[in-house]
Amino acid sequence: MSLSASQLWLIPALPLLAAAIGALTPRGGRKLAAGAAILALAGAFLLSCGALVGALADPAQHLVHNFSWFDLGAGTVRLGFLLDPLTALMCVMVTFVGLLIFIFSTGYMQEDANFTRFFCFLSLFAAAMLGLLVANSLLLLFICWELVGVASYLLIGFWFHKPEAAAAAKKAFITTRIGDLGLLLGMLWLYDATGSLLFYDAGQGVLENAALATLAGQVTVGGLAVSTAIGLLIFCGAVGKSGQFPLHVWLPDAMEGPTPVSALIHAATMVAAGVFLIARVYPLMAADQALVAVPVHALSVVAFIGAITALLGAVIAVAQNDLKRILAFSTVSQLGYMMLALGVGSWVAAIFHLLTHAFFKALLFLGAGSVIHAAHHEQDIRQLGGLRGPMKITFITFAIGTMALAGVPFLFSGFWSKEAILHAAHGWSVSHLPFYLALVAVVLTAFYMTRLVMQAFFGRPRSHAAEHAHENRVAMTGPLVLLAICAVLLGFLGTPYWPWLQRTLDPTFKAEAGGAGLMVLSIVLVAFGLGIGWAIYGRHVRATATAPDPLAVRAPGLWAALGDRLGFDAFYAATVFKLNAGAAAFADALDRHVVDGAIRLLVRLGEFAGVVHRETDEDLLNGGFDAASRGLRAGGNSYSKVQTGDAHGYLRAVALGFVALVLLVMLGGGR
Amino acid sequence: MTYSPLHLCLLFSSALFCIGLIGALARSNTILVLLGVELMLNAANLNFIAFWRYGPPTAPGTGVIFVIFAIAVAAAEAAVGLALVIAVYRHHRSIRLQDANQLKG
Amino acid sequence: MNAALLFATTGSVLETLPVTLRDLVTGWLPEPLRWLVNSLVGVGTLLAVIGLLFAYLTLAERKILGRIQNRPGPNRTPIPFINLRFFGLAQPFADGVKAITKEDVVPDGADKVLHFLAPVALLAFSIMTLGVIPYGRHLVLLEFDAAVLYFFAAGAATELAVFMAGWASRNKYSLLAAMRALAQLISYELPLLLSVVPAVMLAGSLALPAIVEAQGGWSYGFLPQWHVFTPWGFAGFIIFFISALAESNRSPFDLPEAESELIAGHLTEYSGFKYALFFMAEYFGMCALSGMGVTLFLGGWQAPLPFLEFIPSYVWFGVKLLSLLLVFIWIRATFPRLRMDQLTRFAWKFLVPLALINLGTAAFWSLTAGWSGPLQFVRWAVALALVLVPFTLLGRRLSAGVAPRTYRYAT
Amino acid sequence: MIPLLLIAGLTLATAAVALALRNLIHSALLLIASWAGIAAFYLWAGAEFVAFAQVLVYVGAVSMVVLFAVLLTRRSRDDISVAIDSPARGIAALLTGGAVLGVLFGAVISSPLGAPAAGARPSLSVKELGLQLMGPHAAALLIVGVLLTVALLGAVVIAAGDRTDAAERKPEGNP
Repeated sequence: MSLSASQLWLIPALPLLAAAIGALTPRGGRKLAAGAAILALAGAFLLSCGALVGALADPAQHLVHNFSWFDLGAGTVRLGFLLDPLTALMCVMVTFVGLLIFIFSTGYMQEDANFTRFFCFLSLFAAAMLGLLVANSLLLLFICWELVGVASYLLIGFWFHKPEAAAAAKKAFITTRIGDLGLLLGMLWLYDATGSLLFYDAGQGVLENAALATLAGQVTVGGLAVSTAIGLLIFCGAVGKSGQFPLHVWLPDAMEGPTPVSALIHAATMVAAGVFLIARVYPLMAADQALVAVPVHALSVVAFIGAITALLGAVIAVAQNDLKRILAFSTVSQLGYMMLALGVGSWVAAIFHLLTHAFFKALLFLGAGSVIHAAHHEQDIRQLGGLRGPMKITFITFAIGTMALAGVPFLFSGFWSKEAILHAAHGWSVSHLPFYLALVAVVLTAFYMTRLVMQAFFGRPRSHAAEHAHENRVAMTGPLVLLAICAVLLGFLGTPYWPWLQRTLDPTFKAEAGGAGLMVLSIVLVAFGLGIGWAIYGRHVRATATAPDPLAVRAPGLWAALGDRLGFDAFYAATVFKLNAGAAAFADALDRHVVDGAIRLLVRLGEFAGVVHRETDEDLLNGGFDAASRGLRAGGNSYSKVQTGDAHGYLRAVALGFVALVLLVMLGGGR
Repeated sequence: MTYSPLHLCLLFSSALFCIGLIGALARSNTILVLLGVELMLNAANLNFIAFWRYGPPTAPGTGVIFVIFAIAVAAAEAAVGLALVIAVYRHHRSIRLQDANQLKG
Repeated sequence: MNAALLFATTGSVLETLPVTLRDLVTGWLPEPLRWLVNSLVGVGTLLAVIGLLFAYLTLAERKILGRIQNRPGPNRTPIPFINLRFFGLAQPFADGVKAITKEDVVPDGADKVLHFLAPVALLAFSIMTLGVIPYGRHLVLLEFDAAVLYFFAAGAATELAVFMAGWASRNKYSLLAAMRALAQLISYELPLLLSVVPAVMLAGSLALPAIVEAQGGWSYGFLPQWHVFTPWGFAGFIIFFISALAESNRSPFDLPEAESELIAGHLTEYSGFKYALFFMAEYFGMCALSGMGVTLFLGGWQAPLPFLEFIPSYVWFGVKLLSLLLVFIWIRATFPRLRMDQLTRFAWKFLVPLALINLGTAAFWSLTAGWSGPLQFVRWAVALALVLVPFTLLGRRLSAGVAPRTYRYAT
Repeated sequence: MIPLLLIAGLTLATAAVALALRNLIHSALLLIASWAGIAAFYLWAGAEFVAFAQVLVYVGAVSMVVLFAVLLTRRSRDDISVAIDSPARGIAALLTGGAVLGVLFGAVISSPLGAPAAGARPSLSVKELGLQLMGPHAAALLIVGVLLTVALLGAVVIAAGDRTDAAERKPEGNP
């Protein structure tokens, strides 16, 4: 059974339906809400498999189904669905991982009073993400993109009674919104420049040669090609959504949501959206590659941002103590890898890593969720410890995930995908700096993951909660096992010796030999990272929860800086937030007291001056200033009348405005 | 220049509209303001019928159907509007429009 | 002129007699004028007939009530000049003379203009409703495409008159009664309208002559195809009739003028001729609603049996109208008055749902018009069930806890 | 043409007087007359169904709601007599309305609206109208039905208020 492009809408429609059901289900209908969500996603998974079959029939083809949405003046706004291997693979991944997370959630959220609401939001999230994947129009993609944002806001703030969760939700929403502004601008510019927002449209789409040639051929401010400028604006959206430097700050805070949400956001859906977006518009990003005279290529920016993010995330992750926060920073780092791969021109490697990462990161988060659930919501690794015994399945699967993330050679999927990225970065002609940054990140990744596992699972329990931890129900361990199997097996789809995935995604892909030296280097680095980790944290597992970290003893200043996440949040709080708050306050003031405030100020000044003068020259000036004050006050009051909630005034204004408009049209020769 | 019936109909509706407008503007009683607005709406309906009757030929009954829907919506509007007036009255003990000038209650 | 021509059905002399007479009078007039005079003649005749009907209806009501209550009723007014007290047949005229000569009292501080306008408006609207009813095959004063709508539009306006009367009297009881009357009228307008819709639906027209035509013909050669002889039509007729009782403020729904509670409701401050106008309007309204009921459900001017068709249509209409009016009077003598809450509950919880269900029944009926043979029994069974089951269930719910009543101090 | 002028004159006069009166009840009743005049216009224009619908809805229903609202929002018997407000507001209203009137009249008079084609009186029987409503406009009809239901419920909910509110209010005494 294969699915054609015109039936693609079914994939997001199913979870959307489940969301509607969940929204209409009363609180007691837990089974209905969860069942609908899981069934819908399972259905979507089957449909996605069908889509994959359909896409693999001719991988080089972009199957589209376009239709017009509404007429806008002379033009028609058209939307569409796109079926190609990228879409299909992503759909399969999202639905599969999502399905496991949904199942896991039934166990994790068992005690929550708002169980049905949770599944409603989860389904909405999945629907939005799937809609984003199947879109053949930047506009449709943007709509779903924003829906993803909304759903993530709802989910991160799911426990909105916790102030941190509410703040984190707001932070995630607003931070990504900054990037989305860029995306919106890029989208508008693109529409202005090409008159279309469809990706593929029988030669008329924006990702097809005609449009790309036009875009790359024009030059705009600062010598940039238009395609570069648009690409960078679109990249802004990806930076926000995928938590890239400098907009990565929301991602670790998003851990305030329930853990399945973290898994969903950090593994399968939200953060993948940014990488997917860049991969989707890759032809546009790469349109300026052939130009020589331009000051900067869009992809170079992507590569550097990615490399910086990869290193930054890894560095900060080293000094975190919150279980989920470490994983969050590792996600930031891994997303940096993907961006790096995109930037250096190997978008297939990026998608490969995206897929493998989706599985092992989901595994890690769900493992973390399992630990947290078992340990009565204790997330601090200093408080944990010794969980290896009571939680065997969780420990084994978590260890598999760790090894996949760290890139332990040959058996684990992370190794192969990371290898592909390093290989591509090494081959980048522009600069080798990102490659070296990535290598450092490889070491650090192995190191902090070792630290995490050692502290959480080895040694003796360091708190009451950890002592009484026990293995969870099968609804929670089952998905872990499945994900662990995938985390191992998935890597074999894209080894250099059998690059099935690469060939499917990009039929022009050629496997390059001669990466053996590089592979050895990376194996050595991983081993080095693991070794240091073991040396510092494995040999002497911390004894008590309050004992200082070994690294903190050696380099307290650096440790504090890292623990503070290199001061990004404080920096933003001091600059961006202040600026924003200032601007908001300014707008508020402008809005509230356009003239009134100014005049009131004058009145105050007048009054003050009057007081001063009464002291010195009561008889002469007092009366004059009083009169002036009164006059000003009356002026202020009369101006404030403009906005008093007086419906008559508004109606009068409307009527007079109408008169003015008609006069303008009639006298202005409108006829 | 001679005026067709359509002109007269339109002048009629314009005058009615303006009477409604003046009423809504001049009176402070919320019910009367609402009634003025209702008159303005009726004036618009008059136009639909006038154009249906004298205007260029369109799909049969477009104007009539429009007016039917407009009347239905106006009925809904009147019901909700007057319910609001009663609610406001209960709150402020007044139905002067000027007294209901803040959202805060 | 032979008998065959005289009695042949549709185009017979008797059938067209009123029209022929009118044309004899106005035939010589020029065209635009003739139309005007024709209309005036029609209106005049209608008012005369209905006016006379009103006069004797009041008498009939008093006499029948009297008989039912075991007393003679008015029987002492002599016919002028011959001095015969012929069953009191002159009573209505005596009443009229009395009403005209009585003092017209307007309360101090009443809203004088409205006080005067209320009875006038009420009467005017009542008369307007009379205009569209087809009194005979050729006797329709106003032919509208949307006659049913016209009827109810004009009927709705009577509410205004009631309000005006209650308000203008500057009397607490009057206003209270007016508000009660409004609540009642609005409540019962809904089932009234809803019960009419099936008839409109089956005829596919809002024009009353078309609705009457739709009820022509006989099934099995003798059973007239009036709507009242179908399950939905019977239910609709009952609902219509009850609502009509309420709409015309007749007992047992005569709460607005309940003497024991509200003196005489919105009529308290009216006397003399204005009171007579109110009285007249009430009877006109009753006639109009009865006429509507006859038209919609009782086959209008159609004869009940094929061989009776030689009798002119307007006679049949008159007979049916009179019988309905007599039922009005009969009910007044029989049922006790409802309480306000019972009244509204009865409308909203019983009549409206039943009328809505009846709509569905009628739809079923019209959709299954093609069923024949044994399927016809199925059709009847289903339709009857659709009518009876909700009636039983709703009736039980409505009377739950109310009946049967026991009185502590009785026996 | 003469019926049109009569209808227009009557409608406008009643509307104008209604909105100028002090007595709310009189205002409402005169406005109802005005609405009836509009219905008469519809009848004159041949839109029979709309005319009766106008009467049924406005004269039969909206007027009742208005009158109830008037009676429910007065504190004493004589409270329905509302003073004409400040002359300034009245003058401003007249000026604004006059300006709108002038603009509208100017626009209408200067528009070259052609004379209607002879005998092209559009006719629309109730049956055709019903078919139109049930056919091409069925969706709109359904939506209007839902809208009316929701408006009805909303009006009830808004106007009903809650008892606790009243209970809380009592001890404070009326402002």
